[in-house]
Amino acid sequence: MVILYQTVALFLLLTLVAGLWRILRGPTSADRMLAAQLFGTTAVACVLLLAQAFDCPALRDVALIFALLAAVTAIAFVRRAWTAGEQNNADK
Amino acid sequence: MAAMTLLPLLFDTLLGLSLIWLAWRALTSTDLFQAIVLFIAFGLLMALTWVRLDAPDVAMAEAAIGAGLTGALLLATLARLKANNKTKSAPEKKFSLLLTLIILPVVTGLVYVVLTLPQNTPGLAILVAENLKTTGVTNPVTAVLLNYRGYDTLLELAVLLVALLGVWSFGGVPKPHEAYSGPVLNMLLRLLIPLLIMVAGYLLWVGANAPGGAFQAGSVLGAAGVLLLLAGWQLSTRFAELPLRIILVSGVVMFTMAGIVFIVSGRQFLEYPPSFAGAFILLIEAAATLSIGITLAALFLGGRPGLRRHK
Amino acid sequence: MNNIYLYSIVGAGLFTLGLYALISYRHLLRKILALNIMGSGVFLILVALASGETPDPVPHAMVITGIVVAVSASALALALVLRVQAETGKAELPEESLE
Amino acid sequence: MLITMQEYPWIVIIILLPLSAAILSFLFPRRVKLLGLLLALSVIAAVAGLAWQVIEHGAQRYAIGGWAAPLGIELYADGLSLLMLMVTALVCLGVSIYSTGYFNRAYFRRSRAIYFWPLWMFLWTALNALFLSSDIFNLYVTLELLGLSAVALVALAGGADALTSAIRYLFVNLLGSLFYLAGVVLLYHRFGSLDIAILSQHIMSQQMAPSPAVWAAAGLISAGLLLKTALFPMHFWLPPAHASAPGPVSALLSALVVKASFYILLRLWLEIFPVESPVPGQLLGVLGSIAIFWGGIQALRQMRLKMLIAYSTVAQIGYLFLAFPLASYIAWKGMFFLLISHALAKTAMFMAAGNILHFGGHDRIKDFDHVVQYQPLTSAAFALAGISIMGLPPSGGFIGKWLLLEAAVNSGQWWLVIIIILGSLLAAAYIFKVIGFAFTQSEMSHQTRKVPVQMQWTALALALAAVLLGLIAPWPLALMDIGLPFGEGGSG
Amino acid sequence: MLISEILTSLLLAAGAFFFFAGTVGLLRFPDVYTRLHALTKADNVGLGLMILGLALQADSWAAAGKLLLIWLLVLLASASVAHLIAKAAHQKGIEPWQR
Repeated sequence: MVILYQTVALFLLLTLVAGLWRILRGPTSADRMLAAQLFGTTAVACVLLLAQAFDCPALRDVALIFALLAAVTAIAFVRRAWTAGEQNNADK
Repeated sequence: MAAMTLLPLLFDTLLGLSLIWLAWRALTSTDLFQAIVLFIAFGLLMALTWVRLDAPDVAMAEAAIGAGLTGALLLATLARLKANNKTKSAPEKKFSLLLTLIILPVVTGLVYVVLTLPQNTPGLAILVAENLKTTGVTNPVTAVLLNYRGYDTLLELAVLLVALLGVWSFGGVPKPHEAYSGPVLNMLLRLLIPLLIMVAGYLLWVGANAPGGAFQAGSVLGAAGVLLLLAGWQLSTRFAELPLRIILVSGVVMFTMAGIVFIVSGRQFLEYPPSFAGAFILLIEAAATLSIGITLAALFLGGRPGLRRHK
Repeated sequence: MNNIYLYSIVGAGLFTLGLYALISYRHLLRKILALNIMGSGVFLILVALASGETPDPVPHAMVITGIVVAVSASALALALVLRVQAETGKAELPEESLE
Repeated sequence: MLITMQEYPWIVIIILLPLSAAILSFLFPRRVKLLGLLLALSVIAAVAGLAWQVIEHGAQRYAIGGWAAPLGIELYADGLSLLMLMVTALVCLGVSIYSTGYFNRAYFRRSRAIYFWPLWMFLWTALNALFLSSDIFNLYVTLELLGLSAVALVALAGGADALTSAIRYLFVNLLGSLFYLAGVVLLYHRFGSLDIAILSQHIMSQQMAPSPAVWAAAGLISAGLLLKTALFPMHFWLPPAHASAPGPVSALLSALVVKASFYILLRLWLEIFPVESPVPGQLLGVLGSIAIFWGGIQALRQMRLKMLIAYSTVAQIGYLFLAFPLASYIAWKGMFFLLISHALAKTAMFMAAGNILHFGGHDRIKDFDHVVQYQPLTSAAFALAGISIMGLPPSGGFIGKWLLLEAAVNSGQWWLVIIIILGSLLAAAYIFKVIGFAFTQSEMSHQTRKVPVQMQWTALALALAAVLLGLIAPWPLALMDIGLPFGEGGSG
Repeated sequence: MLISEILTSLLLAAGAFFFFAGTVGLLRFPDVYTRLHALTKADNVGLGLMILGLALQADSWAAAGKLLLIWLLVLLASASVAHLIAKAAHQKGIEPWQR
């Protein structure tokens, strides 16, 4: 079982690294941010697998923090980075 | 059983190479926004690395601060920088070759030295474990942070405060706030913020016995504050003065007071009476969590609340 | 499996990369990124060498302290960058860079 | 149970007093000036208490939290730390009085001035904690506290110059700290301890040559601290930062903050890195010599008084490194004496410059207009401080340089003798340049402002202290022997 | 092998497949709106399956509950973030891709 967990974790890390390409490529800022968002979800899965593989339940709390804070940077992006300088035309 | 050793090695190698590569691209990419997103990804992978290195406490702090708050801070600053200035700075590089020649020996020397160091040395682990019973907590990292080396932590809380004082001395909040946040964001925040506060409390509580503690809890609390600020929430001026300042210093004050109380009762500074050590640590940590969280949120705000910056 | 030396070497690499970028780039935001990455490199060496059969909690505590110091310094630096840009119109250091 | 005066933990109180005051002044900004004065006086009392303990019972150790060294953090006070604490207290007393005038709401924007007090008190906390710490990681935390508060204080001046130099200063500080921390990491993993005394024992007990890790740690730590100490050629950040800061801050930075990183370097050099080979010491000596000339010549070329004084600091830091190639008992003592007297003299000088700047609204040396006539106390302060910087008898600077000369002659390193003498001539040149213009009348007349009395008297008092230090020289020189930081005297 | 272990293996494999699909979508889809779909749908299903698989192996109900909570959180966050990014992109005037 441990081998399975590790294999899946490794596989997830691989997909994560592949996703890096999108950060580099863009083309819009939203694409880059999205890719970072993907990182968050994948990292949660990765940490949970490692928690199981090494039998370390405390790592689930790490995953919990990941899940909670995944939104913070994305919201900072939407609310600050991507609207600055531009007029918010008809937000409502 | 080759797979048992090979798989982690592959995982670590891939993670290590990605770290180096991300750092390299974050530092050299021409677009600053891209650099920051890469840096956020770097923080995430750092947190994974801490997980791999059996350091869940550090992983939590990194996940909350390195990947979360620092990223938000950088994005907000970049936005303000761009709003003030449209000109894109040219990628500048001077004397690359010379610099490389200086840097190469540094890296080879450092790698060589690191390889000469003994590994698997227990360091202070044994001493920490032997004395753990009298510290009042069972999580060794919390014991180091709050008891054995609590003095470091006290000074570090002062560092946070100094950074905030510096930021406040630059004046008020840079820009009045943006438009209505929208129903989706509001709904998200209504769910997320109570959860963040609950999780902060949970981390504070489990910190005594399991990974977690004041710093992790404080950073999660800080994240809640940052989200509120991002939604356009503003501190009422009634609380922006003395009440806010009291909360900001509460960590340092509680720590110092406890230390002084121990001195007066004939012990050393910060020497907890063993039977009450756990209670004192929890008390100090609670105050520290509150002040770390609010300080981090205030740092994100980037100026003194209740004061507009005049151009 | 020997991830200890692997991660220490990665740490040394990050430290050097950060140093290189800190010296050769002029934009202040980039310098802040560089300092943060240098710091991560040092922390990585610190924790990597302490892991193993019985992880040593003292380096873990030191790194947590370090992370909080780093975020405070970064926040102060970012606020200062904004002020510098407001006063000089640029977010770069004039003439002689860090050398 | 009650504890007697003698058992009071003065060593902790010295750190806690400025920390508590910093918090109070942050909470209640209205009473800061009174608080500052009270703080200065109470710290002086606490330092006196510690001095009594140290003189009576020898060097003091204090285990914080009751955890002895490898596990916990220990504070350590010997003659060196005591002297640094005393000088800091004296300079800070001066600063607290001076600042009541300088940060008056009539002259300095109040929204920024209120931040001076807590930041300054945090800076003082960091200094006291640094001089007393015996733990290399704790020293890192104090360095960061010191660095961040110093940067924030520089930025208080506002304006493009101050802000640009503040951020450069911040980067230098952070970079220096990271190099230092990297060295700490190597030492910790090599020896499993962070305490200076324990590390020293470990390294001494290694019969063979020290391992590469120790060498690399020594290199990284020295590089980081030299950058913070602004030894040539890493001095580039110092003149703009020290010159553009508010008056009392410039004094604090030049007198104390650069000395703090130097102090750590000295401690570690003496206790952890007992260098067998003479090469590193010689190298530091050469860099110090270049700094003396470079700083002196640049000072001579400056048009603005505060820049001139800042470059003079670069030169004076050079002197401190002349002791490293000599590495003898007398050389260390002379160097340390020079350090103390420079701290007092530089404080007085920057305060005098602050007065002149305040008086005429500028510090362009050529445009000084009858400064001597209108500002007699300030001019006297500058001249007296100048005597100590030049090293004329009976000032503290004279004693320090004399001891250094003696050590150089004893060891037959004549090149150092020449450098010390030439450096003093350069110092004389730039100081007389200022004094010369102070007497003359400027072509244009300026709007002048009244300088608060306490600013003038404080500058004069500190300058007098720097000169009188030479008369009481035997006393601080004897203090330095407590705990034998420089080894056994007698023979050298 | 226990039945639960076989089930876990299957769920993990299926989860991994969805993650893979999400990444392929992120890399291959033509514009930001379509990529949003790839990420928020595929990845969240992938995570859900994995969490289900891991929950089967959890020691206690509390642990399984925590896993479930994590999944719900990720669902909530990524759904809202996807909406916000899409809205921002739309306001910015990025045209959806058309064949």
